[in-house]
Amino acid sequence: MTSSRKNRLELVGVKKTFEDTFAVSDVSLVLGENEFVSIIGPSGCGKSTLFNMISGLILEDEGEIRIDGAPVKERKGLVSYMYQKDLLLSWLKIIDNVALPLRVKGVSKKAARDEVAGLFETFGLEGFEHKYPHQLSGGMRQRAAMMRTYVYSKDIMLLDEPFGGLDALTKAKMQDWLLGVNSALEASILFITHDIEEAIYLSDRIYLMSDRPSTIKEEIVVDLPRPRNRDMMVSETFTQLKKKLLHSF
Amino acid sequence: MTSSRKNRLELVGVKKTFEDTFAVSDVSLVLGENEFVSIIGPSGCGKSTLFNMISGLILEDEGEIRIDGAPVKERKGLVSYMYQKDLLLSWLKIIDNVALPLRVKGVSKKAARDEVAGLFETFGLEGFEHKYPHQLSGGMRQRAAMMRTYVYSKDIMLLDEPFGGLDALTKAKMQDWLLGVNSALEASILFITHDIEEAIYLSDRIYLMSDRPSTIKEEIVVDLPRPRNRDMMVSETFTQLKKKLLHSF
Amino acid sequence: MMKKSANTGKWPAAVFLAALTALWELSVKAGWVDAFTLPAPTSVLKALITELPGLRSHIWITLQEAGVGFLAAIGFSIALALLMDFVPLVKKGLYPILVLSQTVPIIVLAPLFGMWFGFGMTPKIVIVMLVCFFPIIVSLLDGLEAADPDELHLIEGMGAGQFQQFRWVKFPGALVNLFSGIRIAATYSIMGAVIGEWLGGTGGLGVYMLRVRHSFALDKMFAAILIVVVLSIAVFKAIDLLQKILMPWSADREN
Amino acid sequence: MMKKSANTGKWPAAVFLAALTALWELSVKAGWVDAFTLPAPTSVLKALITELPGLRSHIWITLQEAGVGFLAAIGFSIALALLMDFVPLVKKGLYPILVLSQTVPIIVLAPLFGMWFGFGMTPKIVIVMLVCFFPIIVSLLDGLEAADPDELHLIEGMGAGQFQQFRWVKFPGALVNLFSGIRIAATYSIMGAVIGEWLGGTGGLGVYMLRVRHSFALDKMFAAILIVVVLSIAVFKAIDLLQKILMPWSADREN
Amino acid sequence: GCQQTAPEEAGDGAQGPSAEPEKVTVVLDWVPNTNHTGLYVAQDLGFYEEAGLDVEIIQPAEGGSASLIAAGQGEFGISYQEEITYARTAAEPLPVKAIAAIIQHNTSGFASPVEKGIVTPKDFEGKKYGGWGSPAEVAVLSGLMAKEGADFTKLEMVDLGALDFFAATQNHVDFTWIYYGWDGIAAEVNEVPINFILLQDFEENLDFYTPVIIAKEDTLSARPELVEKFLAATSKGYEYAMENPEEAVKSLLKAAPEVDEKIAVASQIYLADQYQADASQWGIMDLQIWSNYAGWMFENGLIESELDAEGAFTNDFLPKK
Ligand SMILES: Nc1ncnc2c1ncn2[C@@H]1O[C@H](COP(=O)(O)OP(=O)(O)OP(=O)(O)O)[C@@H](O)[C@H]1O
Ligand SMILES: Nc1ncnc2c1ncn2[C@@H]1O[C@H](COP(=O)(O)OP(=O)(O)OP(=O)(O)O)[C@@H](O)[C@H]1O
Ligand SMILES: O=C([O-])O
Ligand SMILES: [Mg+2]
Ligand SMILES: [Mg+2]
Repeated sequence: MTSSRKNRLELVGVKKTFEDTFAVSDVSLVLGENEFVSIIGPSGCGKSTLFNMISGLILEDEGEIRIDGAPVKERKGLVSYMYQKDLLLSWLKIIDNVALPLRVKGVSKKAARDEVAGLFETFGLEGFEHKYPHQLSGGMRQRAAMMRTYVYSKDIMLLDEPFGGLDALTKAKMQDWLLGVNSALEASILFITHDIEEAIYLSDRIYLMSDRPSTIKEEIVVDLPRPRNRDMMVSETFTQLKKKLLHSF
Repeated sequence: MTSSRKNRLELVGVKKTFEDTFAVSDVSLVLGENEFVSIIGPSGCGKSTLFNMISGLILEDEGEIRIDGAPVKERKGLVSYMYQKDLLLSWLKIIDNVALPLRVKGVSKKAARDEVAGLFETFGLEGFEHKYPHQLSGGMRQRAAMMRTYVYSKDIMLLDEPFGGLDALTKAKMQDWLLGVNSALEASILFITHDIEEAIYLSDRIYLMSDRPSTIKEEIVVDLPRPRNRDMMVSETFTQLKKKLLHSF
Repeated sequence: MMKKSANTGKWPAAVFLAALTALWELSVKAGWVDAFTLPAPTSVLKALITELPGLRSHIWITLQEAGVGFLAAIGFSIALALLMDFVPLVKKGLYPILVLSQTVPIIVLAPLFGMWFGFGMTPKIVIVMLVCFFPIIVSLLDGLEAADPDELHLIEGMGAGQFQQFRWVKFPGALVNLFSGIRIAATYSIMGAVIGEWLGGTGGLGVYMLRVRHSFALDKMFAAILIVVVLSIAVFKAIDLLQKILMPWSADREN
Repeated sequence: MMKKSANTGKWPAAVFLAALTALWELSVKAGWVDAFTLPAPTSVLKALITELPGLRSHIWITLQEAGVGFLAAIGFSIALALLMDFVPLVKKGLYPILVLSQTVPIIVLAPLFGMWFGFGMTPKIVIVMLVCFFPIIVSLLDGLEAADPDELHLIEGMGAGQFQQFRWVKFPGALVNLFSGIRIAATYSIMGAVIGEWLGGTGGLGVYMLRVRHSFALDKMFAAILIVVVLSIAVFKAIDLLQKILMPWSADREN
Repeated sequence: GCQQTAPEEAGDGAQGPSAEPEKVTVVLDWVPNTNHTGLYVAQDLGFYEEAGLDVEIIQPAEGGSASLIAAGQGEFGISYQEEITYARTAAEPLPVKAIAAIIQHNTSGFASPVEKGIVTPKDFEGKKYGGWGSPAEVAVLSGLMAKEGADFTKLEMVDLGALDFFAATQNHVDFTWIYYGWDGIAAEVNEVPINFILLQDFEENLDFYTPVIIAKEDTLSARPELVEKFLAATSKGYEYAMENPEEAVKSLLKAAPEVDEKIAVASQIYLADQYQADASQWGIMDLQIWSNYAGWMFENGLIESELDAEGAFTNDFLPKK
């Protein structure tokens, strides 16, 4: 743990088994206030499972999950969570999918639509507000899901491979947008990705997970100053970190 | 076009509009015999739409799609196609999902299972043969879909972001497996990816698509010898190509 | 997509029906069947035309009973499904009773209905409801249960309570099933009213049928059946239309 | 997941039913309703016990009719749905006729059925089929139509013909709907046989009910209703079990 | 005229056991009851078998057997005069005829619990009648009341559907139309005192035959021996029932054990005197009764054409006495 940040989220010795699949074996990690932390690990090691447990969708078998220092049993709705699948509801237009968190809060259809309409340009989805999900490309759906997560943003955010289906340019745009959001909202973000450069560019720290049954294999602190910019990606520190991560894998 | 390969697949002036979305405007491309060609382009530009037209699921508005030199109207079943979505059938176990192309051909359940069982190790899915799709992680589902596509391999293959959800190590393994398959099967492969390094490492040529309404903006020939190996990724040619591609984007 | 070949309009049904009707007419006219066991379509049509003025009031009564009962059944089913979905205990307690309510032949209950609800429109409406609500609620509950757990988690994660989950995920996802149920029920609605009238009443198509049957006027009886059929099919078609309007995303899907 | 709270077993239904029955007994015993309009549960039970030996042969007849008719309806519906799904022309031609067949009240047709089919088992089986096949085929067709176009494309791309598409994608995807329909039909099966027996015959629960009603033996009549209810619920339960066995992936989903 | 001689001797074994018994289906008018006892006696005591007949008795849907018999679903049916009148005057007339009257006089009428004080049609004024909503009921009630100088408009009529007399008069109505031979007897057995108004006591045209045995015209012309054999054996059955009501009812209860024994026995004793009553022979019918009732129906607009009363029934197949 760097510095003297307050811990927003803590996992202590968390374990999870599905029937005969021993998925997560003893994971402990922390996410500090206004911190950006990435998780990297092999496919199927249990990253999404960790998120499901943090958000309260499934119960840990053992261990403890603490929010703001205290173990919270009923965690649903305390964090905002962007799933690995886009999970857009097929019966709602994109704009209504994005506005859904507001509608759930009780905002009227019109007000909710008005509130989210401005986001579509930022996400490169202008003109697709009134399409249904099946009329969008994979990457567009992913961005729509990201928008929806942002609309529901709590100050702890869990993002599961949010930019996995995007091209380099769109991805870069989204990353920079996210960095801006992070400092503006003062959110604490836990981020799953398979893209090592992305992890370094965005994070304060990176957890490296082992294969199933998974543990935290290594914790890497990213010593790049904030605010970040793309020029840092050719800096010595960046290249070193990248090598280290590739090696540790 | 390099060399004197025969053209397996040709697109000439293909166009496609969905209602008010002008998706593909005039795309022409070729895929030669036993060639590996990648398509790179911004999210939502129409890459998957191209694949849907080639495989005959949707009809082009204008232009022509030729297989082995002749325009073919009824193209269903002529190519093997791995969709961007994994599309595993929720009512079949993973092994039966993978064996599905054999079952459709009329192979018995037992024989089909026997035939595909050996693949599970290669794809890192051993032990998950008898799970249902919802019990797998995102990356595992993607690999299962890849297996299924391989089981149905025709000599023209369309792969839509097959390794998008995989970590660096697994992805590398899958890429090398695919290179091996390609030379063994003498297949012609059209490959969509957002990963520039992946495109260079695997391809003979790369098409760069523009944003919607999309055209082919550039065609890049990859002058790396075959068989490929990972050391080539630090070669001068590779780095140059990568720069060029990042720049053209 | 591309599958527009099926779009051949309504003529196959029409042709098939016309052929059937012609065969029927022929059989009666040729004397293969006796006119007192099956009247010829032309006699039925003639009876329909001469009787229609007198039938108007009967039709109106039946339509009212069927309409009120059917709408009540839809409302009741949705409300009950909501309740059953919210409170699993209610579902467990009530589901067997619902099934039970359908296994008792209505005609057996007829005398009891008379005792409980009197002899006006009420018992007929109750019978229509009883016949109609069951397919609706069974289909709807099955649809609600088939909701995607991931989608439910998603919205739960947004702090949605039970009602919000129902409103945004379960109910829209179960609309296909709901409409299956409603379509089945629609078909039964007019018939339910007729059965109700059959069991005692002063007007309506059921009463009319009983009377003409009593005097062996099979042609008039079939004319009344024809009206029941036409009315029922009209309701059925209205449901189809409603589904297209209420489920734009799936209509859209066809493109 | 986590939602095990609903798993409270069968007691809510039992408790609810017991409460209802107790109230009923009380109302009769306290004289709020007359015993000849509604017999007390205890009298019904007594009647059931004394009548059961004599009822055996009636039950057996009814069960045979209902069983044969119900199974025939399932087979017929699946075969017809397959045909209608394959040949859109058949669907267009036949669907309206199926709807039509349901809108005609069976009781109205009763005398005609007697005239056409006589008094053997055949007309009863025909009636059970007629009552049962409709919910099954409507639900099944709706389910088949709701198939995911992407999944259909996938398997078409593997060279699957119409039958293979049906076998691997449409039918498994429509199983929830099929079971909704079968569950509704199961509920109607015994009742259908009873109604059929009313139309004329020499045995079966329907014949029995009419006879005891004529003798003002309401307790025996209710005993017979009780048997109908129990039989129907048994069929209903069997369907539930079958669904669990045939759809392991969705049972699994609950974990 | 009926001069066939051969069938006359057929009864006593002339046919021999070698001949296959002839299959005969009898369709009742409703559930088995004491009106049908003669049939069950003939079946149970072997009268039919002796006549070379294998008889099956069918319980049909409510509403009679005329159309079933016309359609050939059975050789003989139980019906009633009103139904045959309607059937033969329909636009597509049904080819059925009455061949025997089971009960000589109409035993139906209006019943009410004694405390309602309804003893003549005059008392119907201001009361509530529960029926099934047929035009015939209106005609009968208005006719009877008119004769007694009562105001028909002061009678309220409601439709009871399937509600029985006891349930109906308990809460809903003041009087209903019943068959004395069953519902009336049931009231006696249950010790519910009632007032009963016999129709023909106030309007002689309403003394009609109910129930009657019917057959299709084809059967009568093509298989007269069968009809005679059947009626001969059936007569024997009813004659036995007249003499030994308490024995006869056992045959009914054996075939239909669901029937209430107490009511059945009492009803049987009552009917023993009613089957033949004042007639010369069981089953015989009088043209006067057929034409009276049909005339009354026509006058009241219940049938659209006049009935040829002579064609509606025949006594020709009854055993010669
Ligand atoms: N509902 C479930 N039932 C059974 N097993 C499950 C379930 N969910 C996850 N698993 C198993 O748990 C393990 C971890 O899955 P998880 O989805 O957390 O992986 P992941 O790290 O997110 O992988 P990926 O990078 O591919 O998304 C896998 O082996 C998976 O099969
Ligand atoms: N069925 C459809 N109906 C309407 N519009 C569609 C449909 N399919 C695709 N589109 C539109 O066509 C365009 C191209 O979509 P496509 O899926 O081909 O993009 P893509 O290049 O594969 O993007 P990605 O990299 O995000 O997967 C998008 O704007 C999309 O909205
Ligand atoms: O009562 C019937 O549903 O047929
Ligand atoms: Mg994951
Ligand atoms: Mg795509």
